[in-house]
Amino acid sequence: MSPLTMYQLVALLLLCLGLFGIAQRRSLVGMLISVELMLNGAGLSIVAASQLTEADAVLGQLGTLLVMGLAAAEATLALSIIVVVAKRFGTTKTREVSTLKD
Amino acid sequence: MAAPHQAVEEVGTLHKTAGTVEPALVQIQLVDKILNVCRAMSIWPMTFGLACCAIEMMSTGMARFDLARFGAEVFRPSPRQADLMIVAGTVNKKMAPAIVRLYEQMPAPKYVLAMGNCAISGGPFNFKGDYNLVKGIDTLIPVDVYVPGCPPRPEGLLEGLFTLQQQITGRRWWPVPALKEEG
Amino acid sequence: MVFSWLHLAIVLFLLGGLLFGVGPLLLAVLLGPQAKGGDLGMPFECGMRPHGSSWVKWGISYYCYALIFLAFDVDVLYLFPVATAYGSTEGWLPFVKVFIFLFVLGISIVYFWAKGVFSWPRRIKL
Amino acid sequence: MSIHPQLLHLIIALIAVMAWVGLNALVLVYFERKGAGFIQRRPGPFEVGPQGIIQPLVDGIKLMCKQLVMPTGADPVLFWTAPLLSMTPVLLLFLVLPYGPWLTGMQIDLGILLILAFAGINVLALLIAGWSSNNKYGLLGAARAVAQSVAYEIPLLLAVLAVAFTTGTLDFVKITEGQGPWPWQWNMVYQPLAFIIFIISAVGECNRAPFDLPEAESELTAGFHTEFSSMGFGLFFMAEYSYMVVVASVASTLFLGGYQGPFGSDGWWWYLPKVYAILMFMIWIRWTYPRVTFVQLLNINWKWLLPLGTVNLLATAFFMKLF
Amino acid sequence: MSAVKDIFQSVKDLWSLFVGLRVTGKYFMQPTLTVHYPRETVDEDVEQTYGGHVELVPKPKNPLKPKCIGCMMCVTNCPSGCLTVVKAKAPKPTPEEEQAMKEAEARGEKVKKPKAPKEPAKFMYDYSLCSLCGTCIENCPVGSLRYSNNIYFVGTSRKEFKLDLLQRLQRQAENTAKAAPEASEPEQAAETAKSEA
Amino acid sequence: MELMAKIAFWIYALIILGGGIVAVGSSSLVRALMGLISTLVGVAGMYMLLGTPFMAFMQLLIYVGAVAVLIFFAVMLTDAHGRGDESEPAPIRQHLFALGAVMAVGGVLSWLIMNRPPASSLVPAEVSIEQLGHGLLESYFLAFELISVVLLVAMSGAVLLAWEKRGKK
Amino acid sequence: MTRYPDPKQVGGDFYSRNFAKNARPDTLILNLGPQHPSTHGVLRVLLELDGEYILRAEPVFGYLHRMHEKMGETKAWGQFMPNMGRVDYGHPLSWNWAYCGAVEKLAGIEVPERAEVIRVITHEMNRLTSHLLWWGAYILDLGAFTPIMYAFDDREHLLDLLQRPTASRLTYSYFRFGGVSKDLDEKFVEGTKAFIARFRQRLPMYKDLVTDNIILRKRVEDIGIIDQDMVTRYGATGPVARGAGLAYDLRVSEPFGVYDRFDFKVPTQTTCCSMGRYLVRMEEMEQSCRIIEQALEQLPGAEGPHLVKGAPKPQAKMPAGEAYFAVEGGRGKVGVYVVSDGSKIPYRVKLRAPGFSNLSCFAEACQGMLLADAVAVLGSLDLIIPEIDR
Ligand code: SF4
Ligand code: SF4
Ligand code: SF4
Repeated sequence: MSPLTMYQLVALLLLCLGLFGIAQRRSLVGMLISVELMLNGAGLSIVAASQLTEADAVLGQLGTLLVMGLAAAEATLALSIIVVVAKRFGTTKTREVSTLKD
Repeated sequence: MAAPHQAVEEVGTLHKTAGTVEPALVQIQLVDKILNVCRAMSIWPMTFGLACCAIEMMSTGMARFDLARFGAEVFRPSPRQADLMIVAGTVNKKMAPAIVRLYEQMPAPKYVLAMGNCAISGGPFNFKGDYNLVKGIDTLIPVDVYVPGCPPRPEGLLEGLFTLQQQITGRRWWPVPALKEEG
Repeated sequence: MVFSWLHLAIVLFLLGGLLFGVGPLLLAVLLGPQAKGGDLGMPFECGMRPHGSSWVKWGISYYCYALIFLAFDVDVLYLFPVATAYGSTEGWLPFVKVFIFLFVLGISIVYFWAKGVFSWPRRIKL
Repeated sequence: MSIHPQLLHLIIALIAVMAWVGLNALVLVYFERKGAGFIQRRPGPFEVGPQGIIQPLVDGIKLMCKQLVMPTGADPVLFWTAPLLSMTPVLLLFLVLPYGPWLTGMQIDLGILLILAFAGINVLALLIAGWSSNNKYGLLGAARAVAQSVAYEIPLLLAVLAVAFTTGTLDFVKITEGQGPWPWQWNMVYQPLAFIIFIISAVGECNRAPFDLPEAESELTAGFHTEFSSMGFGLFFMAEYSYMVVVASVASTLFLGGYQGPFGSDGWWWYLPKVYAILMFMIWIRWTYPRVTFVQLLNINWKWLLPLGTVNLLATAFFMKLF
Repeated sequence: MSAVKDIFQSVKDLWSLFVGLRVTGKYFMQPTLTVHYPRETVDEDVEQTYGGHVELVPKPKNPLKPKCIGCMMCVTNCPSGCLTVVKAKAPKPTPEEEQAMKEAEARGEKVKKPKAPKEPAKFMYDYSLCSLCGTCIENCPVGSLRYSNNIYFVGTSRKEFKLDLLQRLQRQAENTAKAAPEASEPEQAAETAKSEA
Repeated sequence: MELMAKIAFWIYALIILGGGIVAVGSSSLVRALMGLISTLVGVAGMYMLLGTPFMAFMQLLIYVGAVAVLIFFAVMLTDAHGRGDESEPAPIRQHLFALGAVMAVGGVLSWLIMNRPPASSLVPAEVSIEQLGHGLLESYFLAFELISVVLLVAMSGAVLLAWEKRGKK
Repeated sequence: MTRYPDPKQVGGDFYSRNFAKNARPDTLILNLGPQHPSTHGVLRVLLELDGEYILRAEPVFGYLHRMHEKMGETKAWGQFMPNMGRVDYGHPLSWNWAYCGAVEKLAGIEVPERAEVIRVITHEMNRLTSHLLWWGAYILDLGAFTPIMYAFDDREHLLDLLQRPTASRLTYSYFRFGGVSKDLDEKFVEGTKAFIARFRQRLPMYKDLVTDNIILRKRVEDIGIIDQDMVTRYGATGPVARGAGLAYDLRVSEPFGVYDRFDFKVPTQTTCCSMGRYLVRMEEMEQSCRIIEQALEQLPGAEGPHLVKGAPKPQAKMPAGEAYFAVEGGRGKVGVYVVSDGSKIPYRVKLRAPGFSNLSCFAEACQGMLLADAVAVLGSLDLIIPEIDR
């Protein structure tokens, strides 16, 4: 196995864990954590690809950097949504939230 | 009504402390001696004043008497970081459980200094017909040193500290002032 | 795969730091006498028995506003690579780009300020 | 088997840093207590050792032989992780600080980022400490600590960026060398505003008075470390003092010309006085001012430091192009 | 206008911070105020005016005996009941004396029973109850009580604070005698005791 | 050094795996967060191995220093005891379903990765931070500006959402 | 692994459970005290917190109840005197005076001229110590450690002086029915004069270091509003009332002793906030200095007795009847009401403590406030707990 493959496999692992988490978690925060896992996988995969192939390394790194920024933005928004939801419904269980109407 | 699982703290009943101190896992005599000196030289009291005597305790920490000279100025508000509990003032039955609890919450090694006549025996409030007084804090928690007075002079508290150091290490570290010897 | 000296240094120093922390903790376990019994384990709350666990849901949202500005923080981080390159650029164009970036930042400050997000109330009405 | 010279260098650096961190905590505690004493017109530690010089050491040993207590109901794993997490990155921060022309653990071109990245972990440590101890005061203290660190990080970054813009590098050694030995060649002269912002936010980041809200005694008893006894508390304490040294060192590197001395007399003998001058200043203000409230703290940050920092950075970029 | 005012105010406010630093900086330079207690003590003046626990005043002629006449005024007036005085009993007559007394009685003469001496047999004092109010001192008709200078008193057990003042007086007298062996005259000894106390 | 890199890789991979499992599996949300953090640190280590210390530091700065803290607050705000709403066990069916789906996706993708290895070099490219800066200022400056705008928008959205609440109180 | 704490340990106690009955579900019930650095002794305040904001506060006291009034009914008239020095250890002489005044009124005892002036001097000096203690402790609450050291430096000078006649440093039992227990000596007079001169020079330093400090001003201004309405509703007195613009000072409005002879101002502030109370106290210290200076000048020659002839013995009987006497203490109106049935033991002694009324304002004043500000408000009320608990 070439190093690149190994990195890609790790990235895939992260992706799968994230996916599994999203499917299985039942609270918004838990889902947020899973999403972060997946984003990390994506970042790792991009950087590995750009570093270890002929692709533009600068582009790869910057792309991942932007992904990180987006993750931060997403986390910020998600946090406030979670807060609002929690205040409103008193729970962050997704199932309950989806059935509860204010 | 409190739910059955909630232990109600009964007001007015006094409990002796259930806390005990067990020796350390590793004990080496020489090391212990050194550690004891360190403990004695760095006694951090808990910020804990009860009544008038607490003001004199504050005075002791101030520029004129400066408890800091002996490394004891680090008044810690949390019992977890304190070595010495200075019971400075009157203890009544409502306060006693809190004092016992605070004592128990202190990690070992821990020492207690009863400052003022109130803490020693109830002092001026020990009269016929009192209904709310703990007659001496040593009925509840083990006391190492007593400093009598109402309130004691700051020097008295310093002497109390020296005596405590003497108890921990087995010797007095500082000179004895003339008036003290006269006793 | 490379294992740079920097990497090695970081790992080494982190391990050193860990040792630096673990050592005294272990010593404390070994050398400290053990107080037992009574309310030793009760969380400290000024000598009183705490009412309820501290892990109840409570309005910590006050701090949330400060935290939201993490995004701000992240934003500023992007300027670090720019900072190293800025000096070696030619012409005014880079300045304009940095200016736009900071301008957006500035706008958000102004916006939030105007919105009153920065004025924390001294007391709330009940 | 011979040891690679670079590895040897690293190991020596590690040992030196360990010694320095340990020694420094002692020295700084001593200075702090003595300084506080003299400001308050009393001698401070005096009897333990000549002039009380071994008082901090004695305190340290005492902390080390005190019982470790964990409240029942606390999260045991997190409770013990927290102090370790606070202490672990500390040594690393000293890796890149240039204490002298050859007294640098390692010269890397990302020095500033390294310090920022690993210093940020402390925030997490405080948060975990406060949360895991199942203590309301601890929780409040942790929340305060984090909100405060986050808020003050932004102006701090802006101030650092202003210097990074002018010097065009994130390497401490290069930044040092970009300045001259004489005070008028220091960055402080070119970036006075950034310097002031940096110092203020550094005090805030270190949770030092007057910004010591997370451990405000008169409000939160002991804040996030309320439940930590013995060395658990000791580690936080040591970490706090080490972070103080780190920010003071960074400040003197970025703004005060680092180790440079006139007539080629570069070396730590120029560096340490600068670091300690900043530290003494921090001690001085601690024992002078009352504590701010949380509201004031944030107001200072958002309404003063942040806009000023942004404007300063813009102006820096502008003037760089102008000249 | 108000903006200018605001700025002016802000500058003034910031200036106050420097003023504060100047104050503490100035005091940093000044010498310390501390009395290094075990090595030196506060002014004699201060030390002597402070009232330590209560003690007995010796008779000017005989430093071993207190002035006390056992009138119990102090005991009844003490608010905390920390004084216990036992009056001296009349000395038990020796068998011969008793014999003589009996004979005298038999003779119908007026018996001269030995009178109880006006002095305390026991003078106990529980310092740990005392509030140092001075009531006993003021109400003693012969001025036999005073505040001691034993102001640095500590103990490791509660019992240490139950003082036997008579014993203490004797100890003091002995100490004084030891301190001034040449002063064999009782008056002189008493005087030195007084001045030292 | 090559060997060290290998060892390091596997250690980091293990950290990532372990952390990830805790992150998705732990019933305590705070524990899950700790898992996430160790994963993040592991990924940072991987970045180091890829010769991009800059990315590693950014990873720590942004994820550990910012995002993780945010999530911690979210946990504290919603489920302060950290047990989340995961306390009651999920129905087995859901577990299996999720597992199956993930296995399918993972299987396909890993087959792809294993069998279609792109041409890769052994030595990662060397990029200095200055190059990145130039990249941000020149070729990709739009992204640079955009991220600023995005973050601003996210932040104002967040503040607006939460702000109403405080106003109401 | 149990991560839910043992309910036995976190069940709170009687007070907190009662308090929590009206709490919102998402709030935190926090005990501030009894062992807390900023409650000055053993006050316990139950707080309902929403984040850092206080929704409700309820002081719980009794942790230092020392049965003073009960004791008054078991001890002879004179024997109760020492306890007056312990009700309020900040300003014990005001309680000394109030009790003596009440008994003197009851028994119709005349106080000699010299004793009256001595009372004023020592009373005012004691007020200075009280205010200095408050000042230092208050600034300590606000997080500055140094000012209390400076304040205690001055305070030690005062204590050294006061110790000369009273033989005590804190819990004075100095006044007697019909005078004072010991005369002032020359050294005391000289020392006091020197002290006043010194203190006048120190006051500007206090102002520079603390009063003018922007951080402090921003912290205490506009918080803890206690206005005239509240003052009258709760019966607050002393600096709390004067800080609300109410120029109510017993030394002027119902002069006791010989206070009517002296020329001094009653400082008031109209801001009603903590800063107002702070400034009132700072100003009061200056006024106290003025009073002491005047009194020292008027001090009748040493020939005058300091205790009236035939002053009652501690065990003396008092005529049946009742009397009330109030003086202006450091914290406000200190009143003692005594009832006698003609025996040597009082029938009833009732103490009116100013701190109690002042503290009552706290719960209302701190609603919706930050925790840190609540500490600042609590400090600005200048509470001495034994006086409240009695
Ligand atoms: S011993 Fe005296 S001074 Fe101390 S608390 Fe008791 S009454 Fe007050
Ligand atoms: S000083 Fe007061 S309390 Fe002490 S023994 Fe004398 S009368 Fe009793
Ligand atoms: S000491 Fe004085 S009052 Fe007491 S019994 Fe003796 S003579 Fe009487």
